[in-house]
Amino acid sequence: MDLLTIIQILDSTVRLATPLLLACLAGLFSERAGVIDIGLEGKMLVAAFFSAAVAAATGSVWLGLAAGVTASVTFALIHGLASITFRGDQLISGVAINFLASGMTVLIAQDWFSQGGRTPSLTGGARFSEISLPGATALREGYRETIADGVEPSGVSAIYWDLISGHTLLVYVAIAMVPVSWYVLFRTRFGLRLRAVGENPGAVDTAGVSVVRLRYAAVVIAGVLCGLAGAYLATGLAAGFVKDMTAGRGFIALAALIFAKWRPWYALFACLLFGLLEAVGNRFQSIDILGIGIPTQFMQALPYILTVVILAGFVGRAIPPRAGGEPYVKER
Amino acid sequence: MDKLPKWADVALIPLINLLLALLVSGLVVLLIGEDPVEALQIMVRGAVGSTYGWGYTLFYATNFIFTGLAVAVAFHARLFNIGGEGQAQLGALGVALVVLWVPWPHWTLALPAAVLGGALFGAAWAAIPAYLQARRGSHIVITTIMFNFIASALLVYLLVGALKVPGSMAPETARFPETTFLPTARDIFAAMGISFGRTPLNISFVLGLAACWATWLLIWRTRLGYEIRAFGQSESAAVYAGISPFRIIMLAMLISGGLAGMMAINAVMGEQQRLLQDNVLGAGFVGIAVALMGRSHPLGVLLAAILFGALYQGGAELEFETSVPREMVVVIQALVILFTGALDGMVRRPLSRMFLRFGRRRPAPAAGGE
Amino acid sequence: MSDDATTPAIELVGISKSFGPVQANKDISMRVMPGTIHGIIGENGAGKSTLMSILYGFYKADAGQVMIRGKTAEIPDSQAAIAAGIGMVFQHFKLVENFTVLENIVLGAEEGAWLRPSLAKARKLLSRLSEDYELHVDPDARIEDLGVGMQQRVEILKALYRQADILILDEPTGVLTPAEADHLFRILEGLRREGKTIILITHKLREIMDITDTVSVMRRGEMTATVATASTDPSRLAEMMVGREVLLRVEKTPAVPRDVVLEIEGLRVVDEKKVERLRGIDLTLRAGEILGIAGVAGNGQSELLQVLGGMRAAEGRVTLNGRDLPLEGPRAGARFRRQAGIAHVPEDRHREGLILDFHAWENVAFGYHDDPAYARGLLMDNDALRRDMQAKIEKFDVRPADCWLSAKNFSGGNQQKIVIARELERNPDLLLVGQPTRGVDIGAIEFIHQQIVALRDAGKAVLLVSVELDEILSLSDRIAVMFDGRIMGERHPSETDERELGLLMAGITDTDADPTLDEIEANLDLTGQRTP
Amino acid sequence: EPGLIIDLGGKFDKSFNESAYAGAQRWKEETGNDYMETELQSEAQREQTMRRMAERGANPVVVLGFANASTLEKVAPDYPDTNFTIVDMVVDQPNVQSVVFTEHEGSYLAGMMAALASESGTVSFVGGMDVPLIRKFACGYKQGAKAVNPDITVIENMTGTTPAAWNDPVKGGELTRAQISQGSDVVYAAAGGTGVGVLQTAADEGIKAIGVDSNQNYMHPGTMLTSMVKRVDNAVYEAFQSAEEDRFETGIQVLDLGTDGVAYAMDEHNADLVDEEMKSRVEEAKAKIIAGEIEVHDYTSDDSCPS
Ligand SMILES: Nc1ncnc2c1ncn2[C@@H]1O[C@H](COP(=O)(O)OP(=O)(O)OP(=O)(O)O)[C@@H](O)[C@H]1O
Ligand SMILES: Nc1ncnc2c1ncn2[C@@H]1O[C@H](COP(=O)(O)OP(=O)(O)OP(=O)(O)O)[C@@H](O)[C@H]1O
Ligand SMILES: [Mg+2]
Ligand SMILES: [Mg+2]
Repeated sequence: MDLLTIIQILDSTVRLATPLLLACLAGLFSERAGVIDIGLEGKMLVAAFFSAAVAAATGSVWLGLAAGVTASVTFALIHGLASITFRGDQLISGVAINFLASGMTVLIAQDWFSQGGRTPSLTGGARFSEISLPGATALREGYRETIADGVEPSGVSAIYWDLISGHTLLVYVAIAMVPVSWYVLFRTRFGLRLRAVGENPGAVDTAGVSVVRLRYAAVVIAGVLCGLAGAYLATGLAAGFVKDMTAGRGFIALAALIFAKWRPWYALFACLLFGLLEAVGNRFQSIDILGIGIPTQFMQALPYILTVVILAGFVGRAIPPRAGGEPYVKER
Repeated sequence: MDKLPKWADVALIPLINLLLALLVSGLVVLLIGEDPVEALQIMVRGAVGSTYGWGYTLFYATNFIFTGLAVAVAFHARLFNIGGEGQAQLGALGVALVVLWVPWPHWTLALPAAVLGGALFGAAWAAIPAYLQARRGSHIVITTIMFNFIASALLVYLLVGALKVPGSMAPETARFPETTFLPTARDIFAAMGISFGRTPLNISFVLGLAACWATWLLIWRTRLGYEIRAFGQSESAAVYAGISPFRIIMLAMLISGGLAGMMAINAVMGEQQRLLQDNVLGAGFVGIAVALMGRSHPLGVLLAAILFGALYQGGAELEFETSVPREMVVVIQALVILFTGALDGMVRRPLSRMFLRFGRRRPAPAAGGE
Repeated sequence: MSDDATTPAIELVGISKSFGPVQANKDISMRVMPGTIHGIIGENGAGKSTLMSILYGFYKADAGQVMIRGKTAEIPDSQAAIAAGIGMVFQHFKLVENFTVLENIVLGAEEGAWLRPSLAKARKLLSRLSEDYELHVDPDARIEDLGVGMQQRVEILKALYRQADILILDEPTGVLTPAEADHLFRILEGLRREGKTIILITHKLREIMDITDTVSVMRRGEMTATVATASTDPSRLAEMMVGREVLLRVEKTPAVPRDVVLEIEGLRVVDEKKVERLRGIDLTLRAGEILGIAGVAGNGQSELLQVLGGMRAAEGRVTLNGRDLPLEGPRAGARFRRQAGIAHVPEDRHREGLILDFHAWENVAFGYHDDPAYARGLLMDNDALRRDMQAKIEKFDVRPADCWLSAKNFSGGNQQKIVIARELERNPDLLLVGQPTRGVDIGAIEFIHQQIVALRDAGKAVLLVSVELDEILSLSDRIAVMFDGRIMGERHPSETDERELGLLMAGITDTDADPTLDEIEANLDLTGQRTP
Repeated sequence: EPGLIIDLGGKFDKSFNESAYAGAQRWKEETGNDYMETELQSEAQREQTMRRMAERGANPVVVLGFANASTLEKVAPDYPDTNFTIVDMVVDQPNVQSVVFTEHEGSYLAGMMAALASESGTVSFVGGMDVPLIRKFACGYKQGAKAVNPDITVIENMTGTTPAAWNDPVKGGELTRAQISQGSDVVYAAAGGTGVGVLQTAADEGIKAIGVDSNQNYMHPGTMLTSMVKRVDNAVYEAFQSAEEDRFETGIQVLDLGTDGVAYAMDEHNADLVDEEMKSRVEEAKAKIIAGEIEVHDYTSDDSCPS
C-alpha cells in the first residue's frame, strides 16, 4: 500500500467518522447527565431526513441544517419528556424513538416527494460543499503536474490537500466539538453540574440546582449534536436522504461512547477507529491478514464485536455514570 | 403510590395507552393527507374481514407471540432483551440446518427437530450476552443490540458463502424439501370441508398457543418461575434466598432466546421454506411492544400479538389500497412502545391520584397496622 | 445572628405531607429559637426526615407554613432554603462519590460560569473554615476514598460554605462511633457559640440529653411534644416517643450454653473494590446462647452475616455442628446454608428479606421454595403456601391478617414479623439475626425479642448483629465488638458498659488508657469506611 | 388488469426499478388503462406481495429482478390461471415469461466509450451486489475498454454481497473516490440506487461517469458520458400490452442490441462529450455485434471473464 492510498483511506476515515463523532458526543452529554440515549440513531435519522428535505425544497443547505437540528431536538425533547418528566424507562423510550424515526421519515418523505421514501438529490447550494484550505488547491495542482510529468511524487503533500483540506464544514465542526465538549464538561460550572447530575442527582438537587433543567439541557445538547450528525450524513456525505440511511451508525456511536469511557478525547479516537474500519471495509472487499482472508462481513461486524469485548471488561473496564438509566425520583 | 386496583393496572392503563397511540397515529395519517377513519376501515377489513386477512393476521401474530414471550420472560427477570431480532435470525439458521441436512420423511418428524434446532440456536445466541451480564456485568441491552448486528453479519456471511445454492444469485439457501412443509390452515380447514384463504398460517400458531400456556406455567407455577420473578424484583433478596443470579440470568435468557428462535418455525419453515437474509422482519422488535402491552403476561402477550398481527396485515392492505406506505405500521408500533413503555407515567400518575382521591373518601388508612 | 433573641429562627405552622397513601407529617407546628440546638426524636418512620426535607425545600408540603426569623418564607426548592441560610446534612449523604471534596463543596454554589476561579476561591475559604471549626479535610481527596466521618465533615463544610446559619443534621451519629460523635458535638457546640441555630435529629436519648437545649418528639407523623431538655429525662422522652411506658430491658433467664454449634476461624472477605472487609474473624457460638455483635455500621458485621448466610464468598473455616461449611463455589449459597440448619433474618427486610411485590403467601416460602412440602410434582403447591402463611399470620399476629396482601403494603413492623415467622418456624440450629428491630414499633420489638429469647431457651444458637447498643446489651449473653473487620474483644453484658463498648467500637482495646480524640480519629480515618 | 411489483430500492431508484415504472406509466398513458402496483419493502415480503397481486386478479404479474426467482418458482404453480413475467432471470414454469437482456453487449459499448474518453488510461466500474449478473456487466465493460485500448487499466469494485448493496449511495461515493485516487477518470456504475452516489461523486470530483438501466444522463449534464440503458420499460410495456392483446407468450425472451433491448443513451445532456469519432466507432462495433462479427463474452455462460 502506497502513501497515497493510506492517505486516501484516512481521508475517507475522517469523512465516515464525522457522523459517528457528532452522535457520540451527543450521547456523551446525555449519558454524562444520567440519561441513557439509545435513540441516537433515530435522532440522526430524522435530522438527516429533514435537513435533506428542507434543503431540497428551499435550495438552501443552511435552512436544511436548521430543520434537521430542530427535528432532532424535537425527538430529544420527546425522550426528555418520557425519561425526565414522566420518569419512564430510558431504554424503552430510546427504542421507541428509533422506530418512530425510521417510520416517520419514510412516511413524510413519501407524502412530500413521492419518490419512494427518499428526497430528491441535492445539488449546488442545497449541499455542504467542500472547503479548500488556503494553498491546498495549489499543492494539489502541483501534485497532479508532477504525475503528468511522469515523475512519481512522494505524496506527502496530499496529507494537506487531501486529508486535512477539502472536507465540508461539519467535519471541521465535529472535530472542533471535541475540545469544546471537553472544556464545557470539565472546566465550566455547567459541566460540573452536568457530570454531578449523572453521578448523583440527589446531590445536585440538595445543592439547590434543578435536576430536571440540567437533564433537559443535556438532552437538548444531544439533540443538537445528533442534528448536526444527521444533517452531515444527508447533505455533506451523501446528497439526499434515503430510507434508513443511518444504517446503524447511531449504535456504532454508542459503541464508540462505551469504548471512549464517556470522555471526549477518547471519543474522537474511538470514532476514528470505527471510521477507519468502515473505510477499509469499503475499500477492500476482503482483506488478507497473514494469509487469512477476512470477509467484509467480519469487518462490518467488528465495531460491534469490539464493543462487546470492551463491555465484557477484557480491555479495561468502562464504568458508566452511576445514575445513568435511572429516573430521578424524589418522592416514591 | 401503588394504590391502583389491579384491573386498572393490567387493563385500563394499557388500553388508554393504546388509544393514545392510535390517536396520534390517526393524526399522522391526517397529516399526510389521508382520511384516518377510512384508513382504519381498510386496515380492519384487511386484517379480519376475510379468511385471507385472518390467515395473515394470525400468521404474523404467531411470530409476535414467540418474540413477545421471549421479551416477557426476560422482563420477569428484569432483563431487557433487545436481542430478539438476532436470536430469531439464529433460530432461523438452526431451523434451516435441521431441515436441510436431514432427509425428513414427514413433517411430523421434522417439526420437533426444527423446534429444537431453532430454540437451541436462539438460546445459544442469547447465551453470550447473558453470560457477560451474569459474570461480568456487561449491560445486556447494549450487548444484545450488538449481537443483533453481529447476527445479521454472520447470516450474510453464511448466505453468500457456505449456504448459498451454487449458481443462484440470491443470498438464500435451497428450498426445503416438500416433506417438511407444515400443514397450513388452508389444508387443515380443507380437510374439514371449510375453505380458507391461501395464507401461510400454519400449525405453528398452535405451537404459539402452547408456548403461551407453557410460559404461563413456567412463570407462575414452577419453582424456576418463582425464582425468576423473585430475582427480577430484587437481586439482593434473591441472593439472600439462595437463588443464584448467574443461574437465573442464564436460564431466563436461554429460555428467552429459545422462544425468539422458535419464531423461525413459523416464518422460515412455515412460510419462506428457505433461509433468507432478512427472515425476521423486525418481529424481534415488535416483541418489545407486544410484551410491554401485554404486561409480560402470556395472555396479554397473546392478545397484543394478535393486535399487532392485525396491524401488520392491515398495514399491508393499507399500503396496497392507498398511498400510505407500510411504514405507517412502524410508526404505530413506535407510538405503542412510546406510550405503553416510556410515557406510561403520563397516564399512570394522574390515574393513581384519581383513584387515591376516590379512596380517600372512605376513612383514611391509619399509618401503621398495630 | 443579630436577630432579636425572642424571634424564633424557624417556625413551622401546620405542616402536612403525604406520600401517596402514607401520611408522613400531620399538622406539625414547631419553633426553634436562634442560637440553640434543637433535638428531634421519634421512631423510624415517624416523619422526622420528611419534616426537615420540607424545611430544606427538598419536598413540598401539602399544607402549612414556614417562617424564618419571623417572616413567612416560601421554600419551593433547596435553592430557596440555601438562600434563606438553611443548610442540611442528610441522613444519607448527598455527595458525588467520584468528585473531589472541593468539587462537592462548590457544586451549586459556584462563583461564575467558569470553574477555575470558583475552585480557587473555595479552596481558600475552605482552609479558613476548617481552621475555624476544626474540620480538617483534604480538599483534593475523592469522596469515595474517604471514611464516613470525613464525608460527614464535607457535608457540614458544604453547609458552612453556603453561609448557613441554620444547620439541620439528620441522624448524624448513626454511622459514627461514640468518640467520633463526641467530636461532632464539640463542633456543634462551637457553632452554637457562633450564634448558629442547629436542628439535630437522632434516635439516641443520650445525645439529646447531652447537647440539646430543647427537644421535640414525633410519633406517627405527629408532633407529640416540645420541651426544654433540662426539664425532662430519658424515660419520659421514651414514653412520649412510643406513647406508653417502655421496658428498657428484656426479661430473660441466664443462658445455659451447651455444645458448640458454630465455630469460625480466620474468616476473611475481600469485597469487589478489593477492600478487605473481614480480616480474620474467630468466633465460637454454643447452643442455647445469644452472641451479640456490636459495632458501628460498616465495620464488617454485615459481611459476617452475609458470609454465614451464604450470600457472600469468603476464606477461612466455618464449621456448623462439627461439619465444615463450604465458603466458596456453588455449594456455598444460601440454599445450602438453610439445608444445613441456618436461618437468617436479614438486616434489610426490604432489600433482602422480602419480595415487596409478592403476596404475603408467596413470601412465606422465600428461601424455602424448594422445600418438598411446597411442591406438587414439578409445580409449586400454592395452596400449601397459602395455608402455611395463614397459620403464621395467626401465630405471629400479623396485621392485617390477609395473606393476599402484597408485602409492601404491610407496615415495617408487620413485614418484620413475616420474616421472623418464616425463619423462626424453621426451628433452625443457628439463627442469624441482623438489626431485628430496625424500624419496628416498640410493641413489636418486645414480641420479637421474646421470640428470639424463646428460640435460645429451646437450645438453639443465635448470632445477633445490631447497631443499637441497648439492644445488644439487653439481649445478648455474650458480646463481641467488631471494628474494621476484626473482633476487638468479647465482654459479658453484666461486666461492661456503653463507654467500654464504645471505645472498642472505635478500635481502642486498651481501655485503661484514656485515648485522645486524635488517636481515635487516626484510627478511624485509615479504615476507608464507607456509608453502608 | 396487469400488475407490477416494484423491487427493493423503490420505483425512484433512477435506475432499474424506475425504468420498469416508466414502462408501466407509458402503457397507462397510451392505453388509458389502469394497472396495479406495489412496492416491496423487504426481502421476506416477496411472497405475500406476489400472492396478493395474484389473489387480486392481476394478470400478468410482472416482478423485477433475479431475487424473485425462487419465490416465483413457489408461487406461480399456485395460480395456474395467472401469467407472470420475471425480468432478469429465467424461471421455468408454464405460466411464466422470463425476460433477460444482453447486458454484456451494452456494457461492451459503454466500455469502449469509457476507454475513448479516458485520458489517464484508467477506467473503473462500481457494481451493486456481487452476483453473476453484475459481473456480466463488468466483464462486458472490460472487454469493450480493452478493445479500444489493450493497455487500459480497469478497476472493478462491488458494493456488497447483499441486496443492501443496491441502495448505499454513501458507499458508492466512497468507492468512487478510491477509484479516482487510483487514477480512474471514467466510472461506470451498475449498482441501482448506489449508483446515485457514484454519479454524484464523479460530478463532484469532475470525472466522467456512465449510468445504467435508465437514461441517467440528465442527472449531471457535463460529466455524464452516457448511460447503458436496459429497456426494462419496454419489457414491462410489452408484457402489459401483449396480455391486453391476448398474445402473451410464456418462455424466455431475450432483449439485445438488435432489438434495442440494451443501448447506449445519447441526448442533449451528453452531446458535447461524445464526438463524432467516438460515435462512429461505437456504432461500428454495435453493428458488428449484431451481425455476430464481434462476440462479447457473457460472464454468466461460464462464470468467468477472459482477461
Ligand atoms: N420519598 C418518599 N416516598 C414515599 N414515602 C416516603 C418517602 N419518604 C418517606 N416516606 C414515608 O414517610 C414516612 C416517614 O418517613 P421519614 O423518612 O420522614 O421518617 P423518619 O422519621 O426520618 O424515619 P427514620 O428514623 O427511619 O429516618 C415513612 O412511612 C416512609 O415510608
Ligand atoms: N411504599 C409504600 N407503598 C404502599 N403503601 C405503603 C408504602 N409504605 C408504607 N405504606 C403503608 O403505609 C403504612 C405505614 O407504613 P410505615 O412503614 O410508615 O409504618 P410504621 O408506622 O413505620 O409502622 P411500624 O411501626 O409497623 O413500622 C403501612 O401500613 C403501609 O400499608
Ligand atoms: Mg429519617
Ligand atoms: Mg416503620
